[in-house]
Amino acid sequence: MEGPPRPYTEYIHDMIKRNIGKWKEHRFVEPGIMEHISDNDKIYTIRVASTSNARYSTDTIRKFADLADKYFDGYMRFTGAFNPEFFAKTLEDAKKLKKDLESMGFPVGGWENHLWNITSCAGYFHCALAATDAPSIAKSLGDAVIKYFNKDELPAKFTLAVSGCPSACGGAYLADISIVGIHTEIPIVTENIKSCDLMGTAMICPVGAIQLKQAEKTIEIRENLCIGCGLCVGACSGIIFRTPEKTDGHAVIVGGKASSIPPGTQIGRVVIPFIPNDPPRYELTVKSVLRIIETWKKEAKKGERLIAWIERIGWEKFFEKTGIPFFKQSMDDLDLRSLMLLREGGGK
Amino acid sequence: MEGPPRPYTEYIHDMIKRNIGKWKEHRFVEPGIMEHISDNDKIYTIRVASTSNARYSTDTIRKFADLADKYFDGYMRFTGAFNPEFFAKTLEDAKKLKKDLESMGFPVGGWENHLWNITSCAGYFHCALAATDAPSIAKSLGDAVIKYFNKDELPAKFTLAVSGCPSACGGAYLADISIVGIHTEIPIVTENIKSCDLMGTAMICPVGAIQLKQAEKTIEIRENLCIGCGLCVGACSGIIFRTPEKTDGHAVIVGGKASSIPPGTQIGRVVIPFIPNDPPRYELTVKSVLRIIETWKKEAKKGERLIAWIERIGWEKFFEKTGIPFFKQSMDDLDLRSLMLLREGGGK
Amino acid sequence: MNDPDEVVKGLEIIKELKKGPWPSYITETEKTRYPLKLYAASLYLKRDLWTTGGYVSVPGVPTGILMRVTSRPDIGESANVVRVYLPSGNFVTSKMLRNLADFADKYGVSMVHAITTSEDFEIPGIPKEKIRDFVAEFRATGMEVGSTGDAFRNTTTCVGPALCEYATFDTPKFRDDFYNRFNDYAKYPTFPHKLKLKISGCPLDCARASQKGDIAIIGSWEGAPLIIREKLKLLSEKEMLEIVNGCPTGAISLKNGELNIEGDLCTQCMKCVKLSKGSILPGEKKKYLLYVGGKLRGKKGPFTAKLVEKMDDPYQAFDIIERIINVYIENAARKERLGDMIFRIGMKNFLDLIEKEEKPYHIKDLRTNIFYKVSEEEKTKMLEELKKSLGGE
Amino acid sequence: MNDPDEVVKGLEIIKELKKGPWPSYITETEKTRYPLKLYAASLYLKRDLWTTGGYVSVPGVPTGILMRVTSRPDIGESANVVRVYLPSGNFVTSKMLRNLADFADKYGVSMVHAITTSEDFEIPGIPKEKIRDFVAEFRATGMEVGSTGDAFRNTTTCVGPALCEYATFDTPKFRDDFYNRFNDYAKYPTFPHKLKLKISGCPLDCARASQKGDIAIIGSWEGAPLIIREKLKLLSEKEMLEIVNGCPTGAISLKNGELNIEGDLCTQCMKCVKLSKGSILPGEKKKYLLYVGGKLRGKKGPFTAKLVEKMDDPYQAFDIIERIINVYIENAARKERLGDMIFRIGMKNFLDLIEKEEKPYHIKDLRTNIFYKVSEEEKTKMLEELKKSLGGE
Ligand code: SRM
Ligand code: SRM
Ligand code: SRM
Ligand code: SRM
Ligand code: SF4
Ligand code: SF4
Ligand code: SF4
Ligand code: SF4
Ligand code: SF4
Ligand code: SF4
Ligand code: SF4
Ligand code: SF4
Repeated sequence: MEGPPRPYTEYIHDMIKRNIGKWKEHRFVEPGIMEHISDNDKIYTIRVASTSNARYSTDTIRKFADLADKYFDGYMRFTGAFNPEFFAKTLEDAKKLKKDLESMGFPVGGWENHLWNITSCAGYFHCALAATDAPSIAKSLGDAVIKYFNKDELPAKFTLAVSGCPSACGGAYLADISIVGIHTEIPIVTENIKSCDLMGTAMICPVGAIQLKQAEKTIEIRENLCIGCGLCVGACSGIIFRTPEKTDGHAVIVGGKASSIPPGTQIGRVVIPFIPNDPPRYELTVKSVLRIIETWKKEAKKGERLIAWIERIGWEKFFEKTGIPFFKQSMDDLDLRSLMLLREGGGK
Repeated sequence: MEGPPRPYTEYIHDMIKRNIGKWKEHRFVEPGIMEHISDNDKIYTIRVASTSNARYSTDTIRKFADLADKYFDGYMRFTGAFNPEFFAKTLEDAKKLKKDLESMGFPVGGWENHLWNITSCAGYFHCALAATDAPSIAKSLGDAVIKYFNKDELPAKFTLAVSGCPSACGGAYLADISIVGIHTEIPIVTENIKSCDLMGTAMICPVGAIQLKQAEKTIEIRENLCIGCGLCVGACSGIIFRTPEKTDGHAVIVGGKASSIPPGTQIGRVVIPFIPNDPPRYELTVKSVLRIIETWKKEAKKGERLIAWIERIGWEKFFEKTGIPFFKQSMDDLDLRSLMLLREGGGK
Repeated sequence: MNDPDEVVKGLEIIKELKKGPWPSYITETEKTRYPLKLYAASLYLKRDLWTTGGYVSVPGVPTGILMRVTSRPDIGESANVVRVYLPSGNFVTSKMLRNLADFADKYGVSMVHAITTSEDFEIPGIPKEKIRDFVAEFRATGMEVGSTGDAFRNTTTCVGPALCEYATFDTPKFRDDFYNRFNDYAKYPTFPHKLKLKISGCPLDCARASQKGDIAIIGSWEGAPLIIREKLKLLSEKEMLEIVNGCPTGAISLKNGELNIEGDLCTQCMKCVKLSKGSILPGEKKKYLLYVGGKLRGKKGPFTAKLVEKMDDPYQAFDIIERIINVYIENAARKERLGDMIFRIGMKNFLDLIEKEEKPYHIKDLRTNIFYKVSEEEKTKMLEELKKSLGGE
Repeated sequence: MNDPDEVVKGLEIIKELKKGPWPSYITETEKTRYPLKLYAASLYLKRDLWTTGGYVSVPGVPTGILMRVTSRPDIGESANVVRVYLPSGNFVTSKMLRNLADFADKYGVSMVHAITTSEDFEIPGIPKEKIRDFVAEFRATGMEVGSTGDAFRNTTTCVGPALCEYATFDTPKFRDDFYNRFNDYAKYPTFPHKLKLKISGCPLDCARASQKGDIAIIGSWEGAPLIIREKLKLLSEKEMLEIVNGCPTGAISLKNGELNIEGDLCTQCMKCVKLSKGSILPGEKKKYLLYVGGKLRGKKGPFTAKLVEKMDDPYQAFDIIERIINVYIENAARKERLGDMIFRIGMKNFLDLIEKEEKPYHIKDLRTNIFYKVSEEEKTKMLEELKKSLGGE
C-alpha cells in the first residue's frame, strides 16, 4: 500500500456508506451537534474543540477510540479544521456523548453563527522557524472566546487561526481573525551557508536584501533592506535568527474567509502590524481580538461575516468603531503587485 | 489682468448672482431643459450638443451670442463637458430657445437617464500625436446614439468620450464608454533626438523599451519590447511615428465614471483591445458601442450605471450577453501595480 | 493646380461626415479658413498629417504658444493655437464671444474651439508672425492667454452654487481666489510636467476632479445628510423604500413612516440625495477633501486621485498645495505626473514629504502581507498606543 | 541536577496555560514524554529553541523524515517527526487510532498530533536510530508515511457526499483516485517547492481550497440552483424575501408567492442555498472548477487561487494537473511556489504553457490601460472575430 489507506469507504460506518450522496438535509440541534437526515437514516455528528496545535497524549487518543466504539461501532473522523468529530445514532446518545467529552475537558461546539475552530501551528512547541508561540496564543484566545463556541451567537460564522511565522502553517490571512508571528531581527549567515543554493536563496528574498557574493561563495544580508521576514531562513540552513535579545512579535490580521458567499474568498488584512510576544496570556492580543469581535457583534447585521461588515462600513469606520490605532505598516507599498493578484482570483 | 477674467460674478446675470447658494430645487422639464428654483426666482437652462471637439465657425459663435442676447440679456455658459448652455427666464422662452437651436442644427438634450455628452479631442484635425481621428468617430457615434440624448431613456446617466491617442485629452477611461486611439507601430528616432533629454525620455517608457546610448548621445528603441504607446513621441520631438503603411486603431474602454454614487469613481476597462481605423463611419466601432448600450438597456435595473450593472453580473456574463469576443490583451499583466493603485484611491 | 489624389478622395470621405443629426464639425469648418484639405487627406491616408513644432515664445507668455506644423505644406499650412482663459464656471457674455470671434476672424481662420476639454477657449490657425500682435491686442480687451507648458494648467470647477443647490462651497469663487494666489505657477513653466487642479462642489464630482485632477478638491460633509422633512413627506412609501435600500452602508432606516439616517455609517455617497427629489441634501457639517495623483495617462496609465486630507475649510488647501508643488518640483522626474511620482515613492513617503500623518482614510484597503519593517522605536510607540486604546477594559 | 533558571521560570509560565475552559495542550503534554522543559524555557526566553536539522533519509521514503534538533540538549532532546496519511475525508477507525497510539508509545514520546493543518497525523519524538524500524513496522499495519519535501503534499478534501448534501461529486473518492494515479509525485521530491491539491465539493469551500491550494478543485454548477418546491413552501414570506434580497446579482425574484431564479445571472455564490433551510441546492448541471496558485506565503505573500478551467467532469483535472506539474517543474525557480511562478510569468503566458485559451473567467477584472502589444496577425484575427459577432446586425 502506497499513499493513504484507501478506498475511504473501508473506513466508514455502514450507516454512512449507504447514504453517500443520499443525505437530504441537516439540522443544527445545538452548538456542535448536527442531525443528518436521509430518506432512511438519521445520524448525529458531535464536534469537539481540539487542543492547540491538535496535540494529544496517547491516553486521550485511546479514550477517543473508546468513545467511537461506544457510540458508533468504532468510527469517527477529524474535520478539515482539525477538530475531532464523533457520531451517534440517536439524539439521546449524541447528548450523552457530548457529556462524556465535556467531562474529559473537551467542549463541544461550533456551526452556524458561532466560533467554528481555532487552528494553530506548532510554534516554539515543535518548529524551528517560530517568531511567536502559536499554541499558547491559541489557548489564550480559546479561553477568552469559548462562549462563542458553545453558547453565545455571533453575527455569522467565525474562525481563528494562529501561526508562529509567515509560513502560516496554522493558517493566517484565511481566518476571520489570524495571528501571525513576525520576525523583526535580521538573520545572520553561518558556516553552513556553503551547503545552500546561493542563487536560489537570494531569489527568495521578497525585498531583494540578499546580495550574492559569488566569488566568496557566500551571501550578504543588507541590513537596511531586510525586513526580517524569515523566508531565507526557511530556505537555507546556513541562515539563522540569532541575536542576544529577542523582540519578535505578531500581527493581527482581519477579514479572511474562503467561502463563495459574498464577498467571496478574501485574504485577511493587517490591522495591527505588531504586538510584542507576551506569554503566557498575551493580554493585548486577546483584548484586541475581543474588541474586534465585540464591535462586530454589536454593529453587524445578522449573517454578516466579519469582512462583509467591514466592507460595508469601510476601514476608516472600522478603526473608529473598534478604537484600534492605525499604523502606517497597514498601508501597502511594498508589493502591490501581489496585493492585486491575490485579490483578483477568478470565479468566486 | 493676469490669468482668467475675474471675479466670475462680473460675467453672470443678476438673476443668477442674487441666487448664488440660494437655489432650492431643480426640475427636469424634458431632455436638456432644467428648471432652477429659488425662493424668489426661476430660471431655465437649455443644454446643447456640441460639435465634435467643440469646433465652431465664428459665424455660429456670433449666433450663439445673439441667442444669449435674445433670451438672457447676453449671458450664457459652457458646461464642464464642453456643451453650450443657454438660459431662459420662462419655460415658454426655453422651448423657443430650444427650437431656435434645433433649427440651427444643434439638438438640445441630456440630463437624467440620457446620454449627457460626447467629449472628443482634436485627433487628426489638429493634433500631432493622433493614432486615430477622434472628431470623426465622435460624430459617427453621435449620429448613432442621438435618440438617447434627446428622446429615449437609458437605465442611467451615460457619457461617451473619444481620444485620438493614449494622452486621452478628449477623455478616456472616465466615460461610460470611451474610444482611445492606439499606436501599434514602433516609433523611429530622428536627427532631432540631440535636442531631447535622453535620460528623461528613456525613463518615460512604461515597458523599458528605450535603451540609452550615452556615448553616441542617442537612444535606441528595442522593437521586441516597444508596445507603440507613443509616450516617448510626446515627450521628445526627436522620436516620431513614421512607417510607410499605417495600421493604427483604437480600443473600446467600458465602465468609467466619476461620481461617488456606488460603485464610486471608476477607471474604464479595456473591453475591445483593437479595432482598425475605418473612417468615415467606423461601422464596427459604432456597432460595438450600440451593442453594449442596448444590452445594458435591456438588462440593467433602473438607475444602474453601466459599470454598476457589469459589476453586478460580472465580466464573464458581460461578454456572454453582449456577444463581444474576449481577447487576451484585456487581461492585465503588464502593470498590475498601476492597476492596483488606481483602483485604490481613498474616500469615494 | 489640381488637388492630389488623397485630397480628392479625402474630400469624398468627409462629405459623409456632414450627414446625420449630430452637429457636424465639418459643416462648421466649411464656414472657416481651416485647411480642410489637409484633414481630408489624413482621413483618407489614415494618418495624422500634423507634426509638433514645439512652442513659439512670446513676450509675457513664458509658457509659449503651441505650434502646429503641417507635414504637407502643399495642401495645408502650419499655424499655431492660442489658449484663452474663461471666467470661472465657464460663464461668458455675448460681448466676450463676439470679441473672440473678431479675433478669430482677424488673426486666425475664423474658427473658435469653444471650449476645450480642460475648459479653455482656443483660437487656432494664427500664423507665427502674427502671434505677438495678437497677444498684445487681445490682452487689451481684458482677456488672458496661457494654460500650456509644464505649469499649472487651467483650473476647472463645476458650476457650483451659481446654479446648483448641492454645492458645499463657492467653487467658481475658489478658482478666482486660486488665481489671485497661484497665478505665477500658471504662468511660468517650472514644473517637471503639467499640474492640474480640478474642483467639484459635492461628491457627484461633475468636474471629474477624481479622475483628472493631479490635485482635486471635492466638497463633502461629515455625518448624515440633511433631511428636509417637509419635502420628504411628499414622497411615496415606495420612493422612501428605494432610498432606504439604495444606501450602500445600510445607514438609512424607515420606522413608522419616519426616515432616519445614522450619520455614523454615512459615506457621503450622495445616492439618497440623488433619489430624494430634493428632500435630502448634503449634510451641514461640511468637509472638503483634498485628493492627489489623478490623471489619465502619465507613465503608468490612468489613476484615480487619492484622498490625502479632510479639511474644514477649502482654503486650507492653499498651503497644502504649496507644499505639494514644492515636493513635486523636488522629487518628480522629468515628464513625470504627480500620481506617477507618488506611485514610485509610495504614499507613505509622500505623506511624510508633505508632512501629513497617515490615517485610515488614506487607504481604501489594508495591506495583505506582513513583509514590512518595524523598528524598535516603532515597537515601543505601537505598544503604548495599543495599551492606551485597549488597556482600559 | 537542578533545572536552569529559564526552565524553572518557564514551568511557572506554562502552569498558567493549564487553566481555563479551552482544552489545554499542556495538560495533554504532561501525560507524554515530550520535552516540556525545553518548551517552557523557550516561552520564558521568548525564543524558539529548536533548529532545523534537515531530513533523515529512510529506505522507501525518498522525501525523508523531518528532523527537529534541540539547541539546548541540556534540557531537551532532538528528535524527528513522522507524518502519516489518513484515509480520505479524515475518516478513521478506533483500531487505527489505537495502532497509532501504540506506535507513539513504542517509538515516540506517547504524543500524537491528530491532526495537522494539512490533515495528516504526526508522531513526534522518534529518535533517529529508530526511524527505519518504525517505518518498516508501521507500514506492515497498512499505514503510510510521507507528505514532506518538495513533492505533492497531502491532498485534502472536504467530507463531501459522505455527510453533506451539497456535494457535487464524491470528493474523498476523488482523492483516493488521485493517489492511485499520482502517488509517485507525492513520493519523490522532484518539484521546485511543495505542491498542494485541495478539493471542495461545493463553492462553500470547506477545504479552503481557494486559499491554500496550489491546485484547487471546487465543485459547482451552471445556471440556476435547484429549487425543492415542496420544501420551499414551508418558508415564510419573510424568509423568502431574505433569500431574494440576499442574492448579490439580483437573480432571484418573487412573484405571487412564487420564487424564481434566473440561471443566467447566477454566480453560484451559494447564498440562497445557505438561507434556504434545505429548499435550494446546488444546480443540476454540474461544473468543476480548477484553480491554480493559491498559497499563504511563498515569495509574494498570500494569493487566492485563480480559476483556469471549468470542467464537466472532475476527472478531466487529471490531465491538466499533469500538464501543470510539467510546466511547474520546467519554469519555476527553486523554492518558488506555483502562484509566484504564475505571477512572475503572467497568467497569459501560463495559460499558453498549459495550452489553454484565455477566457473572461480567467480574470476578475479587465485591464485599465492600453499599454499592450497587438501584432499584425492579431489585428486580423480580432477584426474577423468582431465582424463575426457584430456584423450580423
Ligand atoms: C466538517 C467540515 C468539512 C470537513 O470536511 O471537515 C464542514 C462541513 C460543512 N460545512 Fe463548512 N465545514 C468545515 C469547514 C469549513 C471551512 C474551513 C474552516 O472553517 O476552517 C469553511 C470556509 C470558511 C470561510 O469561509 O472562511 C467552511 C465554509 C462553510 C460555509 C460558508 C460560511 C459563510 O457564511 O461564509 C457554510 C454554510 C453555512 O455555514 O451555512 C458551510 C457549511 C457546512 C455544512 C455544515 C453544511 C451547512 O449547511 O452548514 C457542512 C456539513 C457537512 C456535514 O454534514 O458534516 N461551510 N466550512 C468542516 C468543519 C471544520 C471545523 O471543524 O470547524
Ligand atoms: C452642468 C454640469 C456641471 C458644470 O459645471 O458644467 C453638471 C451639473 C449638475 N450635475 Fe453633473 N454636471 C455636469 C457634468 C457631470 C459629470 C462629468 C461629465 O459628464 O463629463 C459627472 C460625472 C460623471 C460620471 O459619474 O461619470 C456628473 C455627475 C453627476 C451625477 C452623478 C450621476 C450618477 O448617477 O453617477 C449627478 C446626479 C444625477 O444625475 O442625479 C449629477 C447631477 C447634476 C445636477 C443636474 C444636479 C442633479 O440633480 O441632476 C447639476 C445641476 C447643476 C445645474 O443646476 O446646472 N451630476 N455631472 C455638467 C454638465 C456636463 C454636460 O454637458 O454633460
Ligand atoms: C486642446 C486639448 C484637447 C481638446 O481638443 O479639447 C488638448 C490637446 C493636446 N494635448 Fe492634452 N489637451 C487637452 C486636455 C487634456 C486633458 C483633459 C483635461 O485636462 O481635462 C488631458 C487628460 C487629463 C490629464 O491631464 O491626465 C490631456 C492629456 C494630455 C497629455 C498626457 C499627459 C500625461 O503625461 O499624462 C499630453 C501629452 C503630454 O503632455 O506629454 C497632452 C498633449 C496635448 C497636445 C498638446 C499634444 C501635442 O503636442 O500635439 C494636444 C494639442 C492638440 C491640438 O493641437 O489641438 N495632453 N490633455 C485640451 C486642452 C486643454 C486646455 O485647455 O488646457
Ligand atoms: C505540521 C504542520 C503544522 C501543524 O502543526 O499542523 C507544518 C509544519 C511545518 N511547516 Fe508548514 N506545516 C503544516 C501545514 C502547512 C500549511 C497549511 C496547509 O497545508 O493546509 C501551510 C500553508 C499553506 C501553503 O502551503 O501555502 C504551510 C506552509 C509552510 C511553509 C511556507 C511555504 C511557502 O513557501 O509558501 C513552510 C516553509 C517552507 O516550506 O519553506 C513550511 C514549513 C514547515 C516546517 C517544516 C518548518 C520547519 O522546517 O521547521 C514545519 C515543521 C514544524 C514541526 O516541526 O512541527 N510550511 N504548512 C502542517 C503539516 C501539514 C502536513 O501534514 O503536511
Ligand atoms: S507557521 Fe512557522 S512557526 Fe508555525 S509551524 Fe509553520 S514554519 Fe513553524
Ligand atoms: S529575512 Fe527576509 S528580507 Fe531579510 S534577507 Fe531573509 S528573505 Fe530577505
Ligand atoms: S488625445 Fe492624443 S490625439 Fe487627442 S489631442 Fe490629445 S495628444 Fe492629440
Ligand atoms: S512608444 Fe512607448 S513603448 Fe515604445 S519606446 Fe516609446 S515609450 Fe516605450
Ligand atoms: S459637483 Fe455637485 S455641487 Fe458641483 S455642479 Fe455637480 S452636483 Fe452641483
Ligand atoms: S449619502 Fe450615501 S451612505 Fe450616506 S446616507 Fe445617503 S445613501 Fe447612505
Ligand atoms: S465544501 Fe460543500 S460539499 Fe464539501 S462539505 Fe462543505 S458544504 Fe459540503
Ligand atoms: S447561488 Fe447566489 S447568485 Fe445564484 S441565485 Fe443563489 S444567491 Fe443568487
